Amino acid sequence: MSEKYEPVIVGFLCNWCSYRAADLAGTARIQYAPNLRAIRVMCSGRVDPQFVLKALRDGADGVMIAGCHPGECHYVNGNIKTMRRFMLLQKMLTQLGIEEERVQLVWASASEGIVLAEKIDQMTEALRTLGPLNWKKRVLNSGNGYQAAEAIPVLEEA
Amino acid sequence: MSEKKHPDNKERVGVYVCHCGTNISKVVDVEEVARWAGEQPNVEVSRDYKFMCSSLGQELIEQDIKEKGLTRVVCASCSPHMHEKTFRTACERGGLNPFLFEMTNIREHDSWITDDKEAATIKAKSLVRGSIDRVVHHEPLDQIPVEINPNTLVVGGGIAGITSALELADAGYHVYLVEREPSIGGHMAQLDKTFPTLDCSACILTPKMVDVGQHDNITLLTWSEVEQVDGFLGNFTITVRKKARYVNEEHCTGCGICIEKCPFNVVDDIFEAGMGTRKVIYRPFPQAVPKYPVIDKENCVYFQKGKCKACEIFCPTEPNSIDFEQEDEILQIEVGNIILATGYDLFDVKRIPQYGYGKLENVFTSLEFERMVNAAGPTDGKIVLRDQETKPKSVAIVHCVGSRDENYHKYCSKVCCMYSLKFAHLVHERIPDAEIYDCYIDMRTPGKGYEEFYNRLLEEGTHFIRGKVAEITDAARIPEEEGKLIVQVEDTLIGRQRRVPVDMVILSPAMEAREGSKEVSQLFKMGCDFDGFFIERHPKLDPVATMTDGILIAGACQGPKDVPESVSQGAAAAARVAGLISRGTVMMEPVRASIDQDACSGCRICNNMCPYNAIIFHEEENVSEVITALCQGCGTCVAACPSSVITGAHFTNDQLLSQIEGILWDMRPEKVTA
Amino acid sequence: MADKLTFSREISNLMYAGHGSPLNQCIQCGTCSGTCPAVEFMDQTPRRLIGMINADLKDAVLNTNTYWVCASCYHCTVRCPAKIDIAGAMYAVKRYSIWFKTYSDDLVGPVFSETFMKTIARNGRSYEPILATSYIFGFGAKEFFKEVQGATKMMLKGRIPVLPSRIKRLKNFQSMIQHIIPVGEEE
Amino acid sequence: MKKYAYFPGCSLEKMAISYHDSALETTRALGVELEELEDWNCCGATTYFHLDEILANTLVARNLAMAEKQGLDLVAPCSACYKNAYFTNAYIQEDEDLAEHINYALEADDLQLSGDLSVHHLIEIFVNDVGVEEVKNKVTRPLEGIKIVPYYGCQIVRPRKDGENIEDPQFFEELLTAMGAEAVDFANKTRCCGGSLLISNRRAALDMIRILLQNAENSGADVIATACPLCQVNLECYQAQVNDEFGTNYAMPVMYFTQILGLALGIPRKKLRIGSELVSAIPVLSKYLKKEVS
Repeated sequence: MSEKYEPVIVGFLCNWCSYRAADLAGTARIQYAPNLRAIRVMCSGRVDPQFVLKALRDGADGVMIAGCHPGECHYVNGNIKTMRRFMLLQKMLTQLGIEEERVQLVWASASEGIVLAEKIDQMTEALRTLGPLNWKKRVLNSGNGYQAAEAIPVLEEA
Repeated sequence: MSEKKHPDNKERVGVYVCHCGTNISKVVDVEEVARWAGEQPNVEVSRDYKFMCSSLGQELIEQDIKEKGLTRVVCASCSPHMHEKTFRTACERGGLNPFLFEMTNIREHDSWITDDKEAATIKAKSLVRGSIDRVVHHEPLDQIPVEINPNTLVVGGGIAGITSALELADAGYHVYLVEREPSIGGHMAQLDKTFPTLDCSACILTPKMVDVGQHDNITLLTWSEVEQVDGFLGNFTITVRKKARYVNEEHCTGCGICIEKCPFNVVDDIFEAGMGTRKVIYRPFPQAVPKYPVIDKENCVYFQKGKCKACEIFCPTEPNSIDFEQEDEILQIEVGNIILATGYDLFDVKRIPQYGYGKLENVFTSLEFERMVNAAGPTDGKIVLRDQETKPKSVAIVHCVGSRDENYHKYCSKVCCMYSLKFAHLVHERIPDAEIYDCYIDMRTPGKGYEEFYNRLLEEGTHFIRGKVAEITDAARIPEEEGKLIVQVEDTLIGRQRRVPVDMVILSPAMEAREGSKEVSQLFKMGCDFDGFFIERHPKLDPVATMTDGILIAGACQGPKDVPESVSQGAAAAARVAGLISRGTVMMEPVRASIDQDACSGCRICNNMCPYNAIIFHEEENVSEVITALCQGCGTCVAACPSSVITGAHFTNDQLLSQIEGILWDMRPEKVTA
Repeated sequence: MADKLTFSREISNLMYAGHGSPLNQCIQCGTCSGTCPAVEFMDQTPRRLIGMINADLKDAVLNTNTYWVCASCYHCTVRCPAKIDIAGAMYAVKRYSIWFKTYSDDLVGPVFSETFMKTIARNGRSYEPILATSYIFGFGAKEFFKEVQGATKMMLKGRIPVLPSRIKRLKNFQSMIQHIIPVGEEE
Repeated sequence: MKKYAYFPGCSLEKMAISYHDSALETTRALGVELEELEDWNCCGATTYFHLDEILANTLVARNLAMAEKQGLDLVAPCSACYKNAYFTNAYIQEDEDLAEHINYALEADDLQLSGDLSVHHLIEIFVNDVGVEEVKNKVTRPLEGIKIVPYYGCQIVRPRKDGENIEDPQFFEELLTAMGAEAVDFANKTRCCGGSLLISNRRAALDMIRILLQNAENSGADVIATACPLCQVNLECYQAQVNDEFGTNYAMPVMYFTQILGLALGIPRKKLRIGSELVSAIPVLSKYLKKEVS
């Protein structure tokens, strides 16, 4: 493969804000990197850490979780739970040696098409610089992290 | 098109790839996507078509379900927010449960955001494959019927809210109208004339206010505010604080003797915009609805110093209507729908110091001028300077104060051109020999009879200066400027800076979102935009609905609007609500969580996760249970369950994990066998 | 870069990218020209100049005196409802005019700028009396006389010293300037 | 008390020596230490920007870098110097490319700029650092009965935008009031004095000066206070020429705010170089100077 490297990002977009922001970005014909592949969830709170790990394991170079701004959650405070869960996940991924830029949590309200597009562009750019994730090489073969990652730990506030 | 039989397929999936005219096909190679989709596991049939949402496109799906025995359908076209319902219905007509359908967004998320055909086509394939892998795990579901409580809450008693309330009440439904001021009427009650017909604002508004006050189907709660909103479409529980009036509404006849006898006057910043005074026990204006006065506790000498009670002494009713002991009441109201018509604020002109408001006394705001020119206002309709007697011989009107300005509000406030023209006309009418200078950037008069009104003003001899006013000063340079306000502006049509000396300046400030609109939007769980205006569901096709079912918006809370537009929206919102009420029940998405009681370990982690307290814990059995009626389907508990025994219908772990796998079909490190 | 840049593009390129909105955001409201304290002395108002730039009327723009009359007070910039840095745009046209030497030799502004720049490249600091003599020929005799009167009076009050001061590390300073553009002693 | 790197700028060494001296006297009296920036260069006023923006920013950056080297925040008494320093500093923080470019040039003088320092105008030191209350406490010779124009000029308040009241600022008034003087309500307080236009378009500049003098006289002021050498020179030294050109007869003393402040703090007038103005301020100040043998 001689062509230039293009990262693939899996996006979990909340149905009420970010998914609509992405719709709006399209309707407004805002041009941004086509590197994000979106999965719709009802709330960013639905994003189970195992989804993120699954995506990384299956070949994604990065994962973006996008929800409503804190205080604006359609389900009162689902995004706050996402945020807490995300911080724990981030911590674990760092221990596995995965760069922070690879998994990002962003807020975009339904009117912020342009904000979301910018975030996607920025993330794509960051991942281009980082290069492919190569989960298998990095985590599976590194020995120490594999068990932890495969076991899908419970990342919950007890 | 491609058809293939996979003998080992679990399901028989039909994939439909839409061209959307050229909207998608211009960038995405839809034929290739369809051809490729035909080769994916479980796919029975795959087609591309010009317009999938057309009746012919839908028939294609119906036909294939019937003829090819499809058990699942994927449609790759626009956003599900656009046509998911259309295709679900098509599946249903074909005899397939609508939830065995999945939609792939290759327009808004793909063809419209890039010109890179190759990348867009790969992305489309990935998204389609994600949907195919997901839809295989879909289960048939039934929509959940919800009964609609026929009562409606209307928040805000301006012209939009009044219209909504009357429309519904006249249709035979009960309405609770909550207004935070002592009277309904809103901004319209403050106006003198309404453009372009110049009919008297009070003359057309007060009959409607009276209707509201007397209507059997309307419970009017003025001097009240909504404190809490619980529940969902069909069944909301609203907590309202009814502030103490210190006047017993049951006994009070509204005779007004208490107001007459109250010895204390204070400046009325709200209704009179600071131009006039009112008593401490007051009605904002004579035609107020309801007629009962309110005691302004902060300024009441009795409340502050313990002496006076003039109102109580002179109250003629038996028993006495004045009640100094009255306390705030907290009411609970059950309604099925909510209409928000909370109106607007005027831009604070002090934010633009170069216009001199507050420093140069004869600079007025639009609302001050409205009150001044109102026959029932503080100057009995006479146009005079701050000294209350001098008639201005020259008046300048300044458009776009705080609007069309990136330093304040970017948007055009829409109504200011017209009301500025109205002001010019009123000055001409009351002071025929006055010179009037109207400084505008662009004259925006779209509306029935609006441009004609502008023409009329041109005929009346208003001096129109095309230019945004740069500053207003009293620093004179030549004798003609001495003692005047000097309006400094470029007359852009001649390309010269002009200094126009005048006696009076009227600023036309922008309409802006109500202070605290963000908090209001959070209270009602709906969105407001960057400027603080509430967001409609669709800017063109659904202007009075919001993203939240059961909550509608009307009037200037959605964006700057004049009276006719606010009235239209008020009526439109009411029609929406009436439609739902007459239907009786609505069908809700069956996206709900449920717990496998046999597998639940009773760890209770999910119990605190639920924002709706829909999960209860059974101590004896040591298991948790989701109350379906309360669950809203966010899925937070599903993600949190350490034993994965909570299922989120239509968003199950199987479905989402398969979608992740599918979406990354080309990325998996170990090549999957096709 | 096959296509020739339009004049409006060239001017935009001369404005530092970080400042304000692009010129084509102008809504021609005239706030700048209504604000400008020097507008009476301009042959086109700043608003018109922006319109002319946007219309690519290069010669007409360069032939105005507008941008040389701009005193860089930034009053227009802070008031502009489109957030255009108008004073910055004036600088851009000045630069264009100096670089392409489109100004006439009797125009005091650019001549002064060049002299000023040379003084600084030579000394690191400016020195008003030297500058005064080099630009003073731009004035008529009457003004020249007044200027000298003013200067003499100031000298008597002890406010004009005789020699210009220099900075110490002049060599380094000049080399620093060379790093950006080749100007300095040899011209 | 705080210590600053003091960047006098070209005019303070020469034409505005009275500003220089009074600035040092007043800061000393109020416990602020000014350490002159080592081997500073001209910041270019507005003129560098006529030629090249990056060059202009680089020349400003050299001064900033030297202040950074001294580990001090920068204070400039001249509004043009202040504006240049403030913005170059801000741009460098905003724009990495610009910072890189400039730092490349600065290497020639073994300097480097991170942009971590803050930049202040001299008047801000009195208003924000010392504080108006403290100034008031230190006044020994309250200037009661004198009406002063607080003339801000352009570049203290512009083009800065971040939430400050740039159209109707009040801090100069507050400072004057703290000295016991009356600050007149001056409509044109942020209107431009013409700046360097005097060189390129004399008539325009004289007209701009005239308008300010007219406004000052009409507002009944005794003296104009400025915080910028260019404003001072334009308003004062060119009064005679304004009078010639327009047939007026203005005789309005124009002083640096530090001279007035020094007076209020009881500093002898000679140290403040009061009396070196072309339009003498002595007559209007005479009642405060009585005790001094002049």
